[in-house]
Amino acid sequence: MARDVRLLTQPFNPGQFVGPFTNAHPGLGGVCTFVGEVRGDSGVEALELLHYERLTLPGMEKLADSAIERFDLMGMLIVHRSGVMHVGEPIVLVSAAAKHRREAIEAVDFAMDHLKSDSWFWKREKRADGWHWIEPREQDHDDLARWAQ
Amino acid sequence: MARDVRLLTQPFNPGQFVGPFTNAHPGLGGVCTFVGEVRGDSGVEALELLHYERLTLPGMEKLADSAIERFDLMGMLIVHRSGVMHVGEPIVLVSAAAKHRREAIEAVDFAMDHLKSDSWFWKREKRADGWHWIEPREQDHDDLARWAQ
Amino acid sequence: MAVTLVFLGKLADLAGVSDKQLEGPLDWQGLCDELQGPLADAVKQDRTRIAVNGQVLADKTSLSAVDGDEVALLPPVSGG
Amino acid sequence: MAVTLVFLGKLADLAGVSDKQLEGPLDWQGLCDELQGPLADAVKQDRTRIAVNGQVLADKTSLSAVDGDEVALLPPVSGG
Repeated sequence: MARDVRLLTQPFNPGQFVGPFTNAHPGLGGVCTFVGEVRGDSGVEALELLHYERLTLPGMEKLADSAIERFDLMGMLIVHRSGVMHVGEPIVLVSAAAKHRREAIEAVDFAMDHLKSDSWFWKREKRADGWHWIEPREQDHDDLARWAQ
Repeated sequence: MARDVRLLTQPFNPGQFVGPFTNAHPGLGGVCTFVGEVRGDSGVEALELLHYERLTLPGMEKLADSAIERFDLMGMLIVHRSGVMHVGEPIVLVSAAAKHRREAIEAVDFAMDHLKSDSWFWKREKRADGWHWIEPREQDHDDLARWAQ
Repeated sequence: MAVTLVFLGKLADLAGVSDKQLEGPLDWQGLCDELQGPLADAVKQDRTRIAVNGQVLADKTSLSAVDGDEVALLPPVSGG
Repeated sequence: MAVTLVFLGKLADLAGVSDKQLEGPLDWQGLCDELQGPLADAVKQDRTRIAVNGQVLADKTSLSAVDGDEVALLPPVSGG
């Protein structure tokens, strides 16, 4: 199992994916995992991510393939939520399995930067005064630029 | 729970630590976790890590404190094995909880570089012809130099 | 059979619907004629892109869709 | 009561024991006199350090231990 990419519309428990992913790669040196959750600050009551069936999942699969090749991974797992989420719920899980730690850590950094600013999701936040569409932050574009060849 | 640092002499399951660590930090934006295991290649039958009670755990606690301060973390978890380990067993687990993803990922990178070359462990590997003491790799020192102020 | 327009993100808010059927064929000029007000302005913005059957067009003004095609109007992504 | 010498890592292999009691006081010269052969050579190497009661000495030749102290001989760490 080199690539495992999923788009979920219901809440998930990161542990239920990371354990089997790790076990599927005997002989690995390390696994790096990042889990992003809906943050509790700044008055956000809920978050909604919308996706487009024909682009979103294929785009994540291409991203995983390019990380696997670039960082010589044994495998990459990407699990991403769509739909309405509340504070504390996981939005995204990325795991990279590799022979050596630096490759695993850098692959997660790379995949997260791309997911945060270059994946086919549209986001809106619910605050006290209603729903607001979110544009990508400048910081996210700067993060992405780090990986330009 | 800002800092949770443990030195274990028996095998452990990473999931049993990461779940409670994550839950202990409500409001976080992300958790990055690295798990290093005994690699299956190169003829290694077993690995032994020796520690020195009066230095090893206090050294890891200081490392966690310095990562928490440097990367503005909500919390850091370090679990490290000592004793004899076999292929596929976890050696080390580092988790960082932060408001933002880059801080969490960089804190894990920082902590792993320090644990790999600047922590109070002595390592030997068992191969077909017996036990061999291991010196730090040049690469580990190069990795560490990245964090010099 | 028709061309299906799909509105993503805030374009769905502006359109008031998430998709809409139009009679083909449909090109860029035909699309602009079809849309009005803030929705037309948003679609014409540089950063709004168009995909036909899941293929993102390098140049949206080259749009050339026929009955049965799905034409997605994609505002700037906000990321995951 | 005595000074306890603790041998870490490969120094324990060279010493044949993991620790040893010596009568205090113990300074660097006394320690060197006590150790022989490859063990003495390894302890004298630049990268071998000494800790007294868990405090690593900046200069191991300043060693000054008395009865009840634990003196640890620390070869280069290999990391976790």
